[in-house]
Amino acid sequence: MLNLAIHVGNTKTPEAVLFWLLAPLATLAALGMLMAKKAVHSALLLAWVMITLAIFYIAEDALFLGIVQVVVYTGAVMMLFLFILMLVGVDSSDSLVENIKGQRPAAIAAAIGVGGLLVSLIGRASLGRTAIGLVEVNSTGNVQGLAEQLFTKYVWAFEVISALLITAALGSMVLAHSQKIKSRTAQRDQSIARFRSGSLANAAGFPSSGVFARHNAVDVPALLPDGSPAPTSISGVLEARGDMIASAPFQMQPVEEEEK
Amino acid sequence: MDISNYLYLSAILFTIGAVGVVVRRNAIVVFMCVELMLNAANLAFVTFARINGNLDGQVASFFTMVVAACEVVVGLAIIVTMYRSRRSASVDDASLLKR
Amino acid sequence: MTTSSHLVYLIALPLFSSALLLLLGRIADKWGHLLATLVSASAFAIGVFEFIAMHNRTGAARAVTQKIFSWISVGSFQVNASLLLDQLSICFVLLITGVGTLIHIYSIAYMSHDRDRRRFFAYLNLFIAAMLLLVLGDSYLNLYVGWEGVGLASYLLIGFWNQKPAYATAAKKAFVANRVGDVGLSLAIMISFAQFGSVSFEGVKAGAPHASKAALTAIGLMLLLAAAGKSAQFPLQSWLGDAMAGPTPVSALIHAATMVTAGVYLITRSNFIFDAAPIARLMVVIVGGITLLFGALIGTAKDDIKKALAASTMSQIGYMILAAGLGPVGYAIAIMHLLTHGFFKAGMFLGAGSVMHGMDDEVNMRRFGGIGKFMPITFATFGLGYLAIIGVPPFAGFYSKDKIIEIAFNAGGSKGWILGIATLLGAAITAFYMTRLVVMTFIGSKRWDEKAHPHESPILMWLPMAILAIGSVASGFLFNSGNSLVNWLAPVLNANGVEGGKELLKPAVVSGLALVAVIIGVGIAFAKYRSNVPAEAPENVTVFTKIARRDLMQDAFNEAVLMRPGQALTEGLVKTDHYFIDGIVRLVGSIFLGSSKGLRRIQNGYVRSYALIMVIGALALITTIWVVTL
Amino acid sequence: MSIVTSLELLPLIGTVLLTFLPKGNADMVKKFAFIISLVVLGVAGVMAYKFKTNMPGMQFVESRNWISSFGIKYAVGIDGIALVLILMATILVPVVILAGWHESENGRWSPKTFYSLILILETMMIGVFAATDVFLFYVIFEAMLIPGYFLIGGYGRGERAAAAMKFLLYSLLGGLLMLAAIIGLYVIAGNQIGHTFDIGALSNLHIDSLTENFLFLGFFIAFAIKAPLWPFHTWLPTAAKSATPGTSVLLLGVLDKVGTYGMIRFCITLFPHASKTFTPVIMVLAVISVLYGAFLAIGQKEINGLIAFTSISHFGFITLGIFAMTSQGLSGATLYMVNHGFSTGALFLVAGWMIYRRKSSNIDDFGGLQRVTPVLAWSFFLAGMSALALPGLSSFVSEFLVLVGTFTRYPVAAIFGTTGIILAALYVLIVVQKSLHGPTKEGNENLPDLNLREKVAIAPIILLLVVLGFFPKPLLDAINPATQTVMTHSGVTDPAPKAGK
Repeated sequence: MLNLAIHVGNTKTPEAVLFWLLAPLATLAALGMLMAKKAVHSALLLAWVMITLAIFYIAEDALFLGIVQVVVYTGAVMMLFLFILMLVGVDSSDSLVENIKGQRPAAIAAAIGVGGLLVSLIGRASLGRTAIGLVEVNSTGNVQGLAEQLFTKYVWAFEVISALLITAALGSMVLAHSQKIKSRTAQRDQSIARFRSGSLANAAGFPSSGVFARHNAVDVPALLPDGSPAPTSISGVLEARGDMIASAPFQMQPVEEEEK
Repeated sequence: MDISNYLYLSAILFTIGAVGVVVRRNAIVVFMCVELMLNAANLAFVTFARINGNLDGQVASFFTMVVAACEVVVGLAIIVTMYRSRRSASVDDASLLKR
Repeated sequence: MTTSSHLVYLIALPLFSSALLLLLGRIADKWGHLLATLVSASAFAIGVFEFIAMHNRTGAARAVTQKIFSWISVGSFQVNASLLLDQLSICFVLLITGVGTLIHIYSIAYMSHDRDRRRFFAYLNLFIAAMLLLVLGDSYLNLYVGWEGVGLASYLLIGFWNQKPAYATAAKKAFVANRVGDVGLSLAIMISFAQFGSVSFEGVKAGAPHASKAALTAIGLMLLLAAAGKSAQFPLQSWLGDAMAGPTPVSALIHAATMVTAGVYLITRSNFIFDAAPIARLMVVIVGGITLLFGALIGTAKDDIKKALAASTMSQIGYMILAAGLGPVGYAIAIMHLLTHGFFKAGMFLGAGSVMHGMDDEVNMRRFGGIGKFMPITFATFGLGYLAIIGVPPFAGFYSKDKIIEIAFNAGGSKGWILGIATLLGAAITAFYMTRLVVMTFIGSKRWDEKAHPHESPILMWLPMAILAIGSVASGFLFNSGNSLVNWLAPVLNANGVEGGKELLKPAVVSGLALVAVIIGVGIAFAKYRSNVPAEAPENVTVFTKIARRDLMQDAFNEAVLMRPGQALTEGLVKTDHYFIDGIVRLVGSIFLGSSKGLRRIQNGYVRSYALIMVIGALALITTIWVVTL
Repeated sequence: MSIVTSLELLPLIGTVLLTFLPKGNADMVKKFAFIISLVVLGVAGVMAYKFKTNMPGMQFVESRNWISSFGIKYAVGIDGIALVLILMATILVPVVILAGWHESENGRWSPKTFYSLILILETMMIGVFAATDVFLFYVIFEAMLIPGYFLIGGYGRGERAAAAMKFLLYSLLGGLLMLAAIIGLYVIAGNQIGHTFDIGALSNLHIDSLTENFLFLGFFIAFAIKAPLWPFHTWLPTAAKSATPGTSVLLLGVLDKVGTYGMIRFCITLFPHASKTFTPVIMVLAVISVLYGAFLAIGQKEINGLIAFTSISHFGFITLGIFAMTSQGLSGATLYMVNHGFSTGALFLVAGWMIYRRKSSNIDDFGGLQRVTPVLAWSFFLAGMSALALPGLSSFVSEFLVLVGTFTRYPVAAIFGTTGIILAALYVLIVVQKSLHGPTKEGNENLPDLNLREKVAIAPIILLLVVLGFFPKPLLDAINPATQTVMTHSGVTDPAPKAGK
């Protein structure tokens, strides 16, 4: 028994390798998530962190949680995030310029304080303690052990949580639902709106990308009769993503110059 | 390897998450940071379970995941509604409280 | 003591009439003056009736009391609304109601063109009621009510034409000066109560022999302060000249015959205090002496006929106060002079009113001259009053004033000489300024505008003057014959068996000296003012004349020493209140406001800020744990 | 149910009924409120009639458990002091309603709210004087601030919100100190006789002198702010300048009396030793109040401010009388409270009419009103005369009793206080001269005189001023046994005359 404890308490070498390999990566990914300009990048980095954590769970004899982490978190929840990002628009990127005075330094200072103190506390609390390990508890299987706990000791909490889930599902449906109060704007309505707007410049409709140029890709803006590019001709999403290609190289050169 | 390394990692991730909540303005990213903090807590729970040699920590972690899922569902729905009404997902734009 | 049940009507009738006239308003305009006069006359009739009844009784039974109701009763402080009519008060009752009625009659004609005649008569009745209460009250507190009542009536009457700011100011000044005196009376009452446990005359009289000298002196001095305020004695005399702003009958009744002599009444009534407090008595004498010269000197420089008469009043009351201050020998003499003065001064004021009536309300004597021919009756009655006041035998003033000079000399030692000479000097100056007044007004060259048409006043006006003139002629003789007044008053004034003191000079010598002084005064005035009186007051006069014209600088003194510092104090306190006391309060408020303004910045509406504060809170919590678990 | 309770309930019932009246009909609301207040006055009259003046102690006593776990009771009962103050309050309310018929019309809320507040205030005014349970007293003491606050802040003029806030915060500060003292008292009572808030029981505690001093100060400062005594007075002029005349009358006439009433009922009764300890300080403060208030009244430019400062002067007199601890002083002070209510009430109401007509409260804007509006001028003059304590008017009796009572024990204080009567003459006569006398100033020519309603409103007050000046006996008969009880309890007797007979 004692031997077993000692055996488990000294972490096996493979686990140490795993940890020292993945933990810095997870930390870096988390930091990257913090600093990434685009939300999509943040989401992907978060997914990476979560997967890392799932691996750690498995390494820590929490097989069930590791699987759930991958399936529920990385799978479902992160998908939901990406889904919403698409809904909200990829172009809703964040400027990282701080506009609340003193917020960032204060935040960093506070965070360093919190982190430092937490680390210090953990260090103090776990000093000289050895882990008991889950070998004994998991002897009938991790999933079975968890299930026993959930349906006996924590059954009440489990039921309440289920109620919470249903409520949350209903709540999100209510929140996300929007009643249509007017009919969709059809082509006709848009046309009328264009004519009624102040200028008639766009009365004939916006130009589509690349039509008058030598290139017809969607990421190249159309050229107006005077030769200047028309940014309105390409999708706002492409513009926001920075995927717009300058149209100048595709501009037709004057004939005389070509002859020369 | 000392098992409390997991706890240190958990503390660091938690702190990074907290900074993100305070610093980032995109509501979705803020949410992700919250998720990061929850995950950091989960890691700590799982580690505690291992240290104490019982499954209570894992159960707590399980519940946290469920609650986090609920929270994400509702929170994202709120973000969508917010975005619908003001065409922005920045939390700074929702600052009507100061008036 | 006899009890009576109808003394109260003396006061109730005029009080009721006054209230009625004021409440009914314009409805009573037609008959208000008649009712008021009738009421005053009825009060006089009651007075006469009471006098005869009293005269028929003897000894202690002469005093009549009536308890009306219990007024204030708290612990040992028991004051009844009760009246006391004794030999002293009956003199005043007759004077007040008698002269009062005459002046009511006079006013019917004098005020006939005033739109507010009814209101005037209401005030007059109010005055009569208050003055009767003053002399009939059986305790100092009852007296106080009358005392303030006459002050109120005086205020209302001086300010009768209060649409003129100067008149309103004069009324206010009179009231405030009287209030200073009232402080004295209040304190005297308080000391009495603390000493004797009673504020009635009887109680104080019974307790006086057991009290300490210091207490009695304090009471005496406070009573003197009260008397000085009411009777326009130094240093509170400055209001009387300005009080001439009131209609002339008011000046005659209130500011010559009755109210201003209330101080003399107070001192003689409190004889049991003063008899036992020699220092207080000395102060009374000093105040009287100063005022009699003070008033006389002011009188020599005034061109306003009413103000000259007012100065004279001040001076004559100075005589009375001086006499009263001389103790048991003087009380009755003071009262005698008070009564004779009531006749001749009221008569002269009415005469002055008559002159003004005939001269379109002109009061400047330099614009008169030779009026005697046009207003023979006025001249005659005024002349009789004049002879009385300067003390020509056998007119009334002679008997009373001569007696005062006599007892002044008899005061003994250097005191006697100083007082005697002061009174003699006063008599000479009186003769001077009164002669000046009569000469400038009735004799000499005419200096009035062509527009003025001096004419004799109607009978309603000259009849009262004539009656008063009879009084000025005969009253002195009546009072003096067989010492009738002195004997009559003796039981009240505790003067039984008082020896006249050591005689410094023989009475005949004193009379002679007084006559010489009078003749000198008359002679100088006659020579100086018989002719060549400029119609405008000359400016190139000696500094003494200038000072005398300005009431011997009393107003200037009051202004510089009391008014200006008082105003500065008031302003300073207003500023202190605003900037310091309220400033502290506001400072406390602004501290809270300022700090909450600072704290409010935290609530900037940004969720992220709130989140940061949460993080900081967590930091604080963790720090605590960290420290605790160390 | 005791008649006191029914008296308290009546205005409340009136308020409830008031809410059922149609909202648009302001006239009906006013009439109804007026009738209710008259009914209350009638019941108060019945109570006064049934009151036995020769019986010491509380009458019409009623006691019910309220919060039994703390020993808090709904306990009421009145003695002579409470009786006269309740009578004054119930007389003033209908007068105020009638006099300020249009006061509610320019407010932030409806007239209905205004009259509800007035009636609620009346309930509390009765309750605060009748309470014999310290906690009940405290609750009403604080609750009274609420209608007061809304009446000033909702219906006043000028910077009404700021004035109301100052009034509320200042009073709350005092209330806080008093609450602390009450809790202290409760704890001490718990140690000695069991938990109770009954005044009678609390007044027999044995408290060590240091604690007693602190508890006394807690109560006294609260009352000194309420009364108000210098230097805690600055909220009063602000409030009086902003409040409507009717509110000012209730504020100065009744609410502030709770302060001086409390000094008798609580400070002296509960802490006789501490009262004696602090008497010299309080005497000085009172004398300063008398003179300071008078000087500031002279220096005021606004008619309301002037009246407010005269009241500070008068409150100085009342405090002087209370802490002189003589039967004259105490009875005089109590009588003064009543008389001051009527006298200041009359002044505020008449001044309010003047301001309403002239649309200005600046004294210099008035002039020559005697000619233009004789009845108004006379009313103002008489009210002013009662403010300067002219003999023959009611305030004289009380002022003189206070001074006499003070003099027998503290002659110096009395002498200083007496000089206040000169200043009183000045502050009244200056404003009388400026506003009533002199030539009619521009803007005053066409001011209307009092109408019938106003005459009816002011007449009873002036009548009372005169009648009580000559017949204060009924009131004094009611007051004397109560003040005797206070004195006996404190173990003091009147100083004997120095010169024995």
